[in-house]
Amino acid sequence: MTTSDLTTPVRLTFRERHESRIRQLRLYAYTFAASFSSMLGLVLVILFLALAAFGPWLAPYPEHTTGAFNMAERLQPPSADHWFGTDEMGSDILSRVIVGARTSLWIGLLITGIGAGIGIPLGIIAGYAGGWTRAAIMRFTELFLAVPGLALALAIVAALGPGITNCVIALAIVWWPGYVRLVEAKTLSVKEELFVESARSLGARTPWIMWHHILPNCWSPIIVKMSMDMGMAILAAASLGFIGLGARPPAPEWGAMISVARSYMPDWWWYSFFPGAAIFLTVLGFNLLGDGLRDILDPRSRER
Amino acid sequence: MSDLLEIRNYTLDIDTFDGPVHVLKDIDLTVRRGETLGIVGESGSGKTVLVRSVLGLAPKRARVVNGSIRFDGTDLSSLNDKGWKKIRGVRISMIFQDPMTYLNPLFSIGRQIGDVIAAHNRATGVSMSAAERRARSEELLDQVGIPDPARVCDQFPHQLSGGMRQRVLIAMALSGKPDLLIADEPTTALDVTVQAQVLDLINELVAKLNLTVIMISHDVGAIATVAKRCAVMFRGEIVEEGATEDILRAPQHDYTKRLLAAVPEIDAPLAARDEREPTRPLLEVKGLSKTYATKSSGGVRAVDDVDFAVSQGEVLGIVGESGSGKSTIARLVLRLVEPTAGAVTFDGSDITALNGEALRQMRRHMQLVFQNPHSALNGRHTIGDAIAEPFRIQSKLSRREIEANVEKLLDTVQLPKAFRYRYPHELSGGQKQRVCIARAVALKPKLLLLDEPTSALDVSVQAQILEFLRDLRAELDLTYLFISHDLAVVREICDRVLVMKRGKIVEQGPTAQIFEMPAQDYTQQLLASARKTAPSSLLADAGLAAAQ
Amino acid sequence: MLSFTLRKLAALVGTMLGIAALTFLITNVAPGDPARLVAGPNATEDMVETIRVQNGLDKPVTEQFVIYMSDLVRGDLGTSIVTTRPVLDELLRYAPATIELVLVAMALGILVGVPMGMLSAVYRNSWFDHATRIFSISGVALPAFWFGILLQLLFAVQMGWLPVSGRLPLVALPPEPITHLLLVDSLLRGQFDTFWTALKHIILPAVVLSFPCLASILRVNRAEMIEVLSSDHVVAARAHGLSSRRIVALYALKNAMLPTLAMIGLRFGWMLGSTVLVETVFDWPGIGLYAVSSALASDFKPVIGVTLLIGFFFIVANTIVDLAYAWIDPRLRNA
Amino acid sequence: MMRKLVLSAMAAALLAGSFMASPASAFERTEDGEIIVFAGRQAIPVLDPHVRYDWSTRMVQQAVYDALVKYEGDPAEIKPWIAESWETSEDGKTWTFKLVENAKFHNGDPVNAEAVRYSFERGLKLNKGVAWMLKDFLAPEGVSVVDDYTVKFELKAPYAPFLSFLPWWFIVNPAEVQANEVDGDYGEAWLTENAAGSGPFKLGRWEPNVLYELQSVADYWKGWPQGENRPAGVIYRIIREPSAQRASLQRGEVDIVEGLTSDDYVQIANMPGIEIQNHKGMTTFGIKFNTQQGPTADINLRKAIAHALDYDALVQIYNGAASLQTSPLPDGMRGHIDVADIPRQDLEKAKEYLAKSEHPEGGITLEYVHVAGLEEARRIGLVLLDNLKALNINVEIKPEQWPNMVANGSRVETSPAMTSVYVTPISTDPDAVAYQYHKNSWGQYYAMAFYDNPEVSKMIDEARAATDWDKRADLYAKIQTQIVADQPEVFGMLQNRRWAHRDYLKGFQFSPVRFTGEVDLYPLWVEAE
Repeated sequence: MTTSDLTTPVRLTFRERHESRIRQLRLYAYTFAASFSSMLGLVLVILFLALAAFGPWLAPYPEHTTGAFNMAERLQPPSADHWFGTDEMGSDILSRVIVGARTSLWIGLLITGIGAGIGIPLGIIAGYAGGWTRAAIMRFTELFLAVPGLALALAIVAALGPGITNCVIALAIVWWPGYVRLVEAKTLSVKEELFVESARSLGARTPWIMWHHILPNCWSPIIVKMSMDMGMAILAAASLGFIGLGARPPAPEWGAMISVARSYMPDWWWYSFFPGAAIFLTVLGFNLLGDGLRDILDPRSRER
Repeated sequence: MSDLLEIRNYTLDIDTFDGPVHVLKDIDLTVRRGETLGIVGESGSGKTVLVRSVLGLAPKRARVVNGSIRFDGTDLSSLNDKGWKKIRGVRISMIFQDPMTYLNPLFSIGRQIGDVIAAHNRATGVSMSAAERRARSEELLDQVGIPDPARVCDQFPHQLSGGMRQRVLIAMALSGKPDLLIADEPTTALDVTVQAQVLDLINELVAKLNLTVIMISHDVGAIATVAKRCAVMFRGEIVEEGATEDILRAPQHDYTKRLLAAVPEIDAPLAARDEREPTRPLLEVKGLSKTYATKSSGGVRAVDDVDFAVSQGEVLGIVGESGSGKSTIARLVLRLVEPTAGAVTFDGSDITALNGEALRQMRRHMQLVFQNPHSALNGRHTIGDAIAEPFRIQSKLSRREIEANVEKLLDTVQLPKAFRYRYPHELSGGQKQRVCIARAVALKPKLLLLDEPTSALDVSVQAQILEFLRDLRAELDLTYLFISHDLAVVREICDRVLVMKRGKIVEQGPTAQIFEMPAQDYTQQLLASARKTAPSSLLADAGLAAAQ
Repeated sequence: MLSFTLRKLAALVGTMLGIAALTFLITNVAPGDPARLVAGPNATEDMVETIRVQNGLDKPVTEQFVIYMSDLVRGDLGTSIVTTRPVLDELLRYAPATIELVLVAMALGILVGVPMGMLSAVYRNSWFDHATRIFSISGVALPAFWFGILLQLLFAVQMGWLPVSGRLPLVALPPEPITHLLLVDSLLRGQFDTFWTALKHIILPAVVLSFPCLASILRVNRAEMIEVLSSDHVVAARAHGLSSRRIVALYALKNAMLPTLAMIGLRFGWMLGSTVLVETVFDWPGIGLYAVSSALASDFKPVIGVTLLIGFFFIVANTIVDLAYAWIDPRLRNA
Repeated sequence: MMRKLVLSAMAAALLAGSFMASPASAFERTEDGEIIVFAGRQAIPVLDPHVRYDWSTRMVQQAVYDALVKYEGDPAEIKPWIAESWETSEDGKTWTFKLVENAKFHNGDPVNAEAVRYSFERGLKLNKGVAWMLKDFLAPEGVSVVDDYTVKFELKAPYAPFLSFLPWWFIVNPAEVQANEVDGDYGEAWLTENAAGSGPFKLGRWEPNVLYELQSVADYWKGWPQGENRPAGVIYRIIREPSAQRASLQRGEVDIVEGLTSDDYVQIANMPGIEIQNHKGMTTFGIKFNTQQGPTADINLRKAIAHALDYDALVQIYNGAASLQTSPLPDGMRGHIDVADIPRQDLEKAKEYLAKSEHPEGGITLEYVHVAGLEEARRIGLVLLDNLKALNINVEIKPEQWPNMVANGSRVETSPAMTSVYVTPISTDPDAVAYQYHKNSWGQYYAMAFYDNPEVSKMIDEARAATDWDKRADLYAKIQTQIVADQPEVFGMLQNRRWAHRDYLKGFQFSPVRFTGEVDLYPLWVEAE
C-alpha cells in the first residue's frame, strides 16, 4: 500500500479488475474437472444439447422424424445403414432418437423454467415476509407436495388430453412447489445473515434486499436443483409418454417411443433399448452435472 | 524432568488450489514431563495445526515435509490406527475450543464419557462393568467441579451451559489419566467470568494430577495464567520461546513486542480525554423493553426497561456478558427489531413512531457496525458494490458519482482503490471491518453503533481498528455507541460506560468512575475476572509464584 | 400431548380436504364423458343420460364439487363410474398390495442405501465411492418403466428365475387375510411356501421401485456422513481414542440419520406416486394401477381417492419421521 | 473390510439365484383337473349381463350365463340354446320360443319362461348395456309367459334383426337376483361381481384387476362337447403388457393370450409348442370424415383423400393379417356385396378430385384423431400423414382418450375432421352396420361422420322392417353402393382376429360375430401328454 495508490485514480485492465472472479471460475473449473463423474455429466449434457441444437442436420434420415416411413425396412436390427435399427414403420431409430433430444430437452427446460419461475418468487416472498403471507403460501405449497406428483400429472393429462403442451402444463403444476420449499428454506437462513440486517440498517427497501441480497445467495442451490430437475422432468415427461399421454405422433419423443417399443421386447430389443438409453444418459448427465455443480457451488447443501 | 514430547524440524504444508501453503516451518519444541507450556499466536499462526499434528489429527490435505514428533520415545508419525489407539486419549488427550460443537449433540454426557472410558479400557486391557464406568464418569465430572454429576450424566449437551460443557470436555480428556494434556483455546468461546473459572480449574488440576500441559491460545493473558513456559508462534514459526514471565517482561522478537503492545490493558492509565461541554443528547432511550415469546409462559425479557442517553460527540460503552441484551439494544435503537415497550428519541424525534419511508430516511443518520465483518458483507458482492450500496439505496447519485464516492471512502478507511474489485473472502478480517465501517459512514451518519466491532479480530488488528475508529470520530464528528464484552477495550475508547446484566442496566457512569470505583457487586466481579487474565496483573502473580 | 395430537389431526384433515378440492378441480377442467364410455359403444343418448343421472354427472361442475366435498366430509369418497362400486371399498381392496410393495421397496432402499452411503463416505474418493456415486445417480436416472421391462426380460424370460408379473401364482390361494399383506399373512399362517412364492413375485417390482429411493438415501447418507465425519465432535471423539468403527457406525451414523430420515419421509410419498408406473409394468394389483386405469377412463373419483390415500400415507409417514426425529435428537424432545 | 463386503454380496446373489431357478410350470393343474389360463389386457369391472358387454365381460358372461340362442361357427350361425325352437308370426311382430326343459341354474332352479321374461324385463328397465338393441321395438310388457317353458315376444313393429340380437340377452335367475335386490335396483349392485346364471361355468375367485376364475359345472345341462376332457376351470388373468403376455405364454404360465402385437404373432408362430389362431373378423376400420363441417364437408376433398391413401400399407401394418374392405359391410355379413368402384390409391384421381374441391391447392391442416394407445390406428395416421403430403394437406395426429373422443364426436361442432374408428357389428344382420349410416345414429361414435343422405336413411328403415330376405338383400346392395359413392369415410380394412396359445390347448372355435378378444371358453380343453 503506497501513497500513490491512494491519490492517483486507478485504471485497471479488464483482467485485473476481474481478477478475483477469474480466479474463482478457475477454481470452479479445477474442482469440477478433478471429478470424473462431474466431467462425464458435463460431456453428456453438452452432447445432448448439441443433438438438440443440430439434430435435424445430424440425423441420417431427417424425413423419418416428420412422419415419413419405409415399410419395406420394418424392424431391421442395427446395421451400417441404420445404426440403431428401424422401428415398426421402418423409420430410422437413430434419427428419431437424435431429434427426440430436442423434444425432451425442450420439455425439461420448460418444466423446470416454469417451475422455477413460479417457485422462486413465491419462496422468497414466503421466506422473507413471514407471518400470514408465509403461512398461506407454505400451506398451499405443502398441499401440492403432499399430492403424489406423477399421479396428479397423470390425472391432469388424462383430463386435458395427451400432447406435449398438456404434459408440460401438468408437470409444471406439480413441479413448482419444490422450488418454493427450497428457496423458502434458503431465504429463511439468508435472512438471518448479518449482511441482510446491514442492508436494512442502511434503509434498503424489501424488494431491494430480496433482489440484491437474498436471491444471489439462493442461486447456488437453485442452479443445482434446476440441473437435477432437468433430468427428472425429462424422466417424468417420458413416464407420461410411456403411459400414453406424451407427445403426439409423428414428433419423436423418447418416452412415447418406449411406450410403443415395449411391445417389441425382447426380439426387437433395439427399438426400446436406444430411446431408453437416451433417456437414461440424459438424465444421468444432468444429475451428474448437478451433483458436480453442487460440489463446487454449494458443498454443504444437501439433497432436498 | 525427562523429555515427554520432542518436536524436531517439523515442517508441514497444506495443499491448496493455489499451491502448497507452508503452515508449519521447521518447528523445534520440547516438552518435559510435568511442565506447562503455552503457545501464543494469532489466527493463521499454525498453532492449532501443530498441536493436532501431535495427535495425528492434521487436516486432510496436510503433508509432512520434514521433521519428526516423538512422544515418550515413540515416533508418532509412524503410527498406524492400532498404535494410535494406545496413545489418543490414553496418553495424550485434548481439550477443545468450542465445547458445543465438540460434543455430539445426540448422546447423553454419561454415554459419551462412558464410551471414552470403554475405549481406554480396551486399549489398556482393563475390564470394567457398565456400572463401574458410570461411577468413574461421575467421579470425573465431580473432579472437574460439576455439581450433581449423577444428574449431568443423564443430560444432553444442549442442556448445559458453556462453562459446564467445557468442564465435561475436560473430564473426558482426563478420563484416561493422560500423560500429556493439550488444551486448544479452552477459554476463547466463554464469557470473562467463566473464563476465569475454567483457567482456575486447569491450574488446580495441573497441581493435583501433576499433568503435563500444552495450552494454546491467542490470549496472552490466558496463557500466562496457566503456562510457566511459553512459545510465540507467528506465520508457522516459533519466533520466541522462554519462561512466560521473561517474555512478558522483556520480549525479544519484534512480533512479540508488537503483540504485547497491542493487548489492551485494563489498568492502563486513562488517556486524557478532550473534555467537551455536555451537549444536548443525540439519542435518548426511555423504558425500552423487548420480550421474546417462548413456549414457556412469560417469554424472555432480552431488554428490560432500559434508560440512557448519548450526547452529541460522546462515546458511550455498553459492557456485558453474552445474553445481557447489549446487542439487542443496538437493534432496538435502529428499529431493526421492534421494541415491546419504551421510546427512542433520536435527534429530537421519536423514532418508535416512524414508519415506512420516514423510518428509511431516518436510518441514514444512524449506522451499525457488526461484530463479524465476514458475515456482514454479502459474499456475492464486490467490495465496490458493498460500499456503493448505501448510495444506491439512499441517494440518486449517478453511477459515476457513486464510483467517485466509493474511491473516496476506500481512501478514508485506508484501503487501496483496487479493492473495489475484490470479494470479501479475499480480504483479511481487519480489512473487512474497514469496509464495513466505510459502508456505515458512507451516508455521513450522526450516530455510529458499534456492536463488538473488534471481538472477531486478532489483538494486533484490534488495536489498529480501535486507533482508526478514534481518528475517524475526530474526522467525521461522530457519536459512538460502543458495545463490547471486553472491559479493557471499552476502557480504552469510551467516555462513559454502561454495565448490563440479563437485560437490565446494572450501573452506568464515566469510564474512570466505573473502572476505579465500581459501585455494584456485578461490576466488581467482572473487573476482577478481567484482571485475572490481564498480563500486567499476571506479572505480579508470576513474580510471586517464582518467589515461592 | 393431547393438544399436539389434536392439532396434527386438524392439520391432516385440512390437508386432505385441500388435496381433494385441488384434485377435483384439476380433473374437472376438461370435458370427458365417462358415462358414454360406460354406457357402451352403441348406447343411445337416453341410456347415457341414465348413467349420468345415476352418477350425478348431469349437474353443473360447481354443484358436483359441493356434493363431493360434503360427501367427503362424511367419509364417502363417491362411486366409481366404471366399476359402480364405492371408491373407498376399492381403495381398501387395492391398498394392501401397494403398501406391501412400498414397504418392501423402502426396506430395501434403507437396508442397502444406508450402509452403502456410509461405506462410500468412509472410503471417500476410493473406487468404491466412485462406483457408488455413479450407481446412485444411475438409480435416479433409470426410467422405472424401462428398467422394469429389462429386469423382466432378464430374470423372468431369459433366466426364468422369477415370475413375470402378478402377486401370486394363479392357483396358489392367498392366505386367510389378517393384515392383507401377503408376506406377513403367509408367515403368520405358517404357509412358508406361499411366503416364498410371494417373495419371488415381489422382488422385481420392489427392486425397480426402490432403486431411485435407494439412490437418494445413499446420496444423502453419504453427504451427511462426510459432513459429520469432518465435524468437531468426531475429531474430538478420535482425539479421545474412540475406535474408528465405533465412531462411524455409532456416533456419526446417528447424526447422519437425521437428514436421511427426512429424505426417507420425502421419498415415501414419491414412491407411492411411482407405483403408478411400476404397477403398470408388473401388473401389480394396487392403487397405482387402479389410478391409471381410472384416469384413462376419465373416471376421476377413484383418481381423487387414490391421490387422497397417497397424501394420507405421505403425511402419516412424515409424522412418523418427525417422531423418529424427536426420538433420535434430544434437542427436539423438550421443545 | 470392503473386499469382504463385495465378496459376500456376490455370494448372496449367487445363492439367491440358485434358489430361485425353478422350472417354468406348464398349464396349471389342480385336483379336479386342468385349469386353462387365458391372459388378456382388459379387466371386467362389471359382470352384470344387462349392464356391460365389452369383449372380456362378454366372454365371461357367455361362460356363466346362457341365452335363448347362441352364435357359433364361422360364418356365424344362430344355434338354439335355452330355446329349443321358435316361430314368427306372419307380420313378423310376434316371436314364440319353446324352451328346453332340462336347463337349470347353478343353484338348481329350473330355467323357465318366467326367468326369460324377467331377464328381458330387467334388461329393458335398467336401460343400460344391451338395452339399445331391442328397446325401440320391445317394451318390457311385450314379453309374456305362455307356459312354464314357452315365452312370447310381441314387438312394436316388425324387426328383421330381432333374432340376431338375442344371443346377447342372457338369462338370469330371478329368485337369486331378487333375493339380492337393494332399493329396487334389480340386483344391479350384487350382479356386479356375482352371477346367477345357468352356463357351463360358475364363478370362482373374483379378484378384480388380477384374475377371474371360472369353475366348470360338471353336470352342465347341455353336457360338454369335450366330454371327459372338460377342464376344471378357466382363469382369465389380466396381463396388460404385450411383452409380459408373451413372456408368460413362453414360460407356460398362461395357455392362451389375446393382446400381442402383429409382429409378435409372426415371431411367436415359429416357436415350438405355440399355435396361432388367425381368423377373418368382422371389425371394420374406417376413417370417418366430419361431413357436416369444415373442409371435409366437401365431397371432392373426401374423395381426394380416399384416393390418396395407401391401402396396401393398412394391410402391411397388420403384417398381412387384414383384408381391405370392399363395402361398408364386412365380408362375412349377409347381404354384403363388393362395391365396384370403392376407392383404392390413385394419385391422379386424388389430384383430380382435389382440383374440384374448395381447396384445389391443398394447403390445409386436418386433424386425425385416434384412441390413445391403439397402436395400429396411430400407424395408420402416420401413413395418412405421409400420403396426404402429396396433396399438400397436412395431418395433425391427435391421440385422445376414448371418453373424450366420444364426447367430442357426439356433436357436429366438436367432431374432428377425421377420426379413426373400429366398429364391431353386434350381430350378423346387415342392419347392424347399415344403421350406423342412418341419421338416427348421429351422436354415436360410429356416426362421427354425421352422414346425412335421406334416401339412404329411408332404405335402411325399409330394409329393417322387411321380412323377405331377397327384398332386403336388394336394398342393402343399393345402400352399400350409395354410401361408397358419398364417401362419408375412408373404408379401410378388416383386421384379423388373432390369439396365440400353447399347442396342448384344444377345442378352439372361432366365430366372427364375437368381439375382438373374445373366445368361447365352453369347448376348450387341454390335451395332457
